[in-house]
Amino acid sequence: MTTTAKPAKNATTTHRSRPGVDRRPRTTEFEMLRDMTRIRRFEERCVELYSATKIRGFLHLCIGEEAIPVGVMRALTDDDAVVSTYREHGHALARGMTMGALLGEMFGKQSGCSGGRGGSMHLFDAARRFYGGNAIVGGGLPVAVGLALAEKMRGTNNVVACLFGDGAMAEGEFHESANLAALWHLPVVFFCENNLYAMGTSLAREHAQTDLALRAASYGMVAWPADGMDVLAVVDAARRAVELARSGSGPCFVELRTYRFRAHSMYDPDRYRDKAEIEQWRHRDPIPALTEKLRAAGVLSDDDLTEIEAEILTEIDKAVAEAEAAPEEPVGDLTRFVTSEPRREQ
Amino acid sequence: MTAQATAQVELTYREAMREAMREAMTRDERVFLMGEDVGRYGGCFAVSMGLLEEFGPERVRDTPLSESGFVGAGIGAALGGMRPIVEIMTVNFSLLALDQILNNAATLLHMSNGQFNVPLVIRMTTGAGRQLAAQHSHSLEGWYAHIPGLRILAPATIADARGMLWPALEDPDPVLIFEHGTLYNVSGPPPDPSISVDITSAAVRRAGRDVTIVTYGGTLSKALDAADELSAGGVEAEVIDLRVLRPLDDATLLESVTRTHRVVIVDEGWRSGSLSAEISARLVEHAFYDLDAPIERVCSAEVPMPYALHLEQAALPQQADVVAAVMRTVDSRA
Amino acid sequence: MPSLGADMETGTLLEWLVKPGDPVHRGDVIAVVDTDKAAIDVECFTDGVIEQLIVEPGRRVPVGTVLAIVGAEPAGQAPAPGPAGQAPAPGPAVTTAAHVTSPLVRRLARDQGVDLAGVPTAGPGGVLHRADVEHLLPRKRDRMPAAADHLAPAATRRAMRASPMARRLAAAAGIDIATVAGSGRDGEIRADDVRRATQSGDRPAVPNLVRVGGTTAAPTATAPTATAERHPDAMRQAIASLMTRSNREIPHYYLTTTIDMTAATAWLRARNRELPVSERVVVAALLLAATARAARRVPEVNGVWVDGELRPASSVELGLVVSLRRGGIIVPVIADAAARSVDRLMATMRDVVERARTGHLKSSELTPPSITVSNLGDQGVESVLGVIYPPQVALVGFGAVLDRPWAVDGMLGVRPVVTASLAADHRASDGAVGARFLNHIDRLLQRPEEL
Amino acid sequence: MTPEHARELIEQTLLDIVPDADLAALTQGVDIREELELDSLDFVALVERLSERAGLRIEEEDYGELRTMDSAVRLLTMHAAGSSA
Repeated sequence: MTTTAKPAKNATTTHRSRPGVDRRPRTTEFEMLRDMTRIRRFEERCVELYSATKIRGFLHLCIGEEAIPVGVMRALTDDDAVVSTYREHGHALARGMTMGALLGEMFGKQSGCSGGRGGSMHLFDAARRFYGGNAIVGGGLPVAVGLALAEKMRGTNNVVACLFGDGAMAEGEFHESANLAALWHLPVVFFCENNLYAMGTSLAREHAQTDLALRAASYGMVAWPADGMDVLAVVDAARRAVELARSGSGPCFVELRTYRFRAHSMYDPDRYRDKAEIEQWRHRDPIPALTEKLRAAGVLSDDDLTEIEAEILTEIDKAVAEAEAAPEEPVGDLTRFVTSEPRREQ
Repeated sequence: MTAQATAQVELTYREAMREAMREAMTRDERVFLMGEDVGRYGGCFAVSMGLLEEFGPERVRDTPLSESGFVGAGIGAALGGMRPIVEIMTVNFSLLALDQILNNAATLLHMSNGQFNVPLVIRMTTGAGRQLAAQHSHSLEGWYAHIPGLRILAPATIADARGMLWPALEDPDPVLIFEHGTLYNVSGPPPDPSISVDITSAAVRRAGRDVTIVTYGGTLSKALDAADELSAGGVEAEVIDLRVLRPLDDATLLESVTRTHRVVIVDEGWRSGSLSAEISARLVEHAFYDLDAPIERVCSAEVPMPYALHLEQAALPQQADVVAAVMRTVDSRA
Repeated sequence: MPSLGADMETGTLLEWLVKPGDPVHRGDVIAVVDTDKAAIDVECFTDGVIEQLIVEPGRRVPVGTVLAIVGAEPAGQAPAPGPAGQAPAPGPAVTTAAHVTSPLVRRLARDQGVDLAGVPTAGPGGVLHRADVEHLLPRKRDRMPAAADHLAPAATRRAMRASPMARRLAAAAGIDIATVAGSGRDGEIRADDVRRATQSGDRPAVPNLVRVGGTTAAPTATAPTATAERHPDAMRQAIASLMTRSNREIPHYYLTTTIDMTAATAWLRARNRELPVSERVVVAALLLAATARAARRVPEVNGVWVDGELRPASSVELGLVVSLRRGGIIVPVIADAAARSVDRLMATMRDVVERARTGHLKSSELTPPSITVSNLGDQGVESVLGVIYPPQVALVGFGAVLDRPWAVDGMLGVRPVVTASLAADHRASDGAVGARFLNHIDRLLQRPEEL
Repeated sequence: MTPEHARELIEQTLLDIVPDADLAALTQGVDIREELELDSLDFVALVERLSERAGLRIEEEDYGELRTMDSAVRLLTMHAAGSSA
């Protein structure tokens, strides 16, 4: 099976290896439910930690959008590359990065995946080919195209997954990148997380043509929309797109329609959205949706849920404790990594 | 090839750069060239003429007019294991890619705690003197020299044009090479390929005891001419070619200035907030007690570069300006 | 309650040392406070009169609490000068308890060292204006000895422009940069000026371009009126620093000899009788001529001491100490003095001295001498034991030519004599050499016609 | 030459040599060289200029006559009288 990425499998293995937990084989759906819940609970704890001033700076949460990271990452192999945005906790966790690496980073500690140099918006993991963590809207797209160019020139079979929001579709870099990728038939998949708002500006107030897939298609690539609130729909679309790109037919574009339940960043007054609209989208929360579905199918019990929550809570507590205890990067190392260090091997 | 045919006699700066690219692509399969019209057209300034035929369209890639897109793609390709050479037609156009150069190329290594380095080389034309007016003629390399994480090169000689590219490609981090537009047709004897060229130090192009003229790129020849003129009047100017605009070779500058005690900085960039300002500040910081006269700067007039020849020349640093500035540092009332 | 330690948050007032109505001055100890660590004296930071004691002894209060109110001086009573030499406040003493001041006024006061508490104001509402502060300044300046006053050097510094390198060299050489003549375009002092001033000019200047004059003790070198007259202090300081350096660095030894001037004066008188008035020669010219010729024969006294060694000069560059009418001295040089006839020496000396005094010396006359003569004969003294101008190694002094009893061939007679003295650098020469030098002078003066 | 003329001539010459000389201080019996701090060169200059302006040759033997203002005036008037006679 190539459908389960190794990093994700690693994360899964951690749970499975825990005595007493792995009582029976898990279905893919069950794992996806657990992965989404894991992201949700993690971010909820981030809110608390932010309020307690443990986390500072900008903190962008993907609560409500968890189906996308979980679904997309499942469609990738270890050797594929991921280029993400500043709302990337979910992507990072689903790609297999540990909570400890993320929380350490948000705490500004040495144990963080970027040694405290990046923070919430700049999560990186070379081992998992996770290229960040880009906080310039649209800025990651040309890089993803270049990564895909390298894959193509090196003759690999790898694909680059490029995630970005609807706001990036207004950036010139989207259009330059889409054109270049299509022109050169590069193996890149553009995953547009359309949560209807570019910060506080709604899609309709920002785009003359709000059918984003239609616009992407104009560059000569396959493009279609999918329900970003349904993890099964996401994973299905992502697999199709990734296989298409891997086949050498060039880039494709998937518009994943989703919604964030919380503000753009922490303590955003959220005056630009109708409360009713938020409530309406909450009814489509991907986690309860999948939960109900699995219950209905008889493959999920209350005990399972309790167990999932307990596992996640333990993982979070452990990560928080680790991050608290972790040393800070020495100030003496402030200027490290401005240029490469000779001893460093990649 | 044309360049090979003439290599035994004289080499132009353009040919030297082309030779350097040819050598790099021959030596390392990961090296490829991309940019606007680098392939079929042969390069806006004909630098890459013939390379498409030699290396094919995969490795000599014409790009659409999307500076941010193809510079970002260069970054991505570098991250992905390639060694791209990205050509941008002029420094003015590079501003369209400034986001990629600053926010990604220069930043990724640090932001990722050393996980992702960007072994990318970006070449571009800079400078005025060809009546290309205000959107093709500026000298903005000083801006780039402001950015930590980048190495900024300004080859001013045939030897440097020929020799700087390879070490730039070997650098694990992004390197920007600024080629002054007036240099392409300058010719000289082909450099000895056995002499390695570094991308770390400034070069003393002319020794002198009375004043240090600091310059780089397109103004080097003006500075050298000025030094000759001054020599006839009894003033021996030392001329330093910075070569590397970032990181600056402070040691060479300080060594010279502590001997001559007088400094004239010639920089085709605008004076305000310029590279010349940075050098001036460093010399004041580190050689204050060795300065025997105020530091003089010869920069471009603070106007967008005009088209008309006489206006353009009036806006640019000239030999006479350099001579006058030197004289202000060594002149006395008596 | 003052903070008497970084970690102090509160303090207990133990004792008042003043009572209401007491005049207090800045620096007075007015109370004792107990911190958690010790009993500490509390200083008053202003001048005035205690109006009210607010915190009673025994009370513990936070840092920042007002302990007492200090008012201004009662009207008509001038405050005593503060520690900083603060000027009394004469004139209409309309002092107020609470001066209102602008930042500009505060800065002016700070820069000029004026304590605003002592400044009377004529303005309404106790508002202090700039004029109130400036009103005090000339008087303040007047009453301070210029050299000791920090204001005066500040003024000098402002007028002087020197390159950083020149400053560094001057500091290393121990000379006051303000005394160095600047050769820069606007008179700014450059490294070569300092080198010349220290006479260790081993580095040639940029030829033809920056070569200018300069001299050891002559701040007036190229701009006498601009520098010396406007800043007589500068010259005083120049002399002070140079002479201090000399006495610090040079191990002087002194020799004197008395020379019979009968032959010399007789020769002069006879000669002057024949010459037009404008060409008459004074005895000083003879003394200079003899000194120059003697110096040529004794290279140990004619040169400079640089980098631990004597560098004899190839010619005798004779420095002549010229006292200026308004005080101070300047040392023009008579180039290659040993090669000049007495007549030429006389003419040169007259010319140079006159121009030295009117501030019109040429830079060539301010190049470093190789030996200096100080002739104080006209001032009537008998002998001069001088201080050598570093880095020179000798200074020759002459007193007045006086009639003295003198034994010649066993007979006592009255003869005109002069006391010649040598102050010499013992690093460069020994007494025997100095003696030989003085004897040369003596012998030369016995045969003036040969000079 | 009248004494007034002679005095004027002397004062003029002294001012040439010592521009800010306080001539009022040169009262009867006051030594000019001492008061104005004239050195031998100044004195030679004084002699030269007086000789020139008065049209007479002041010999070294006469230098003593230039000690005070009164004697100097006397010297000039007498010499002038003698030479015109």
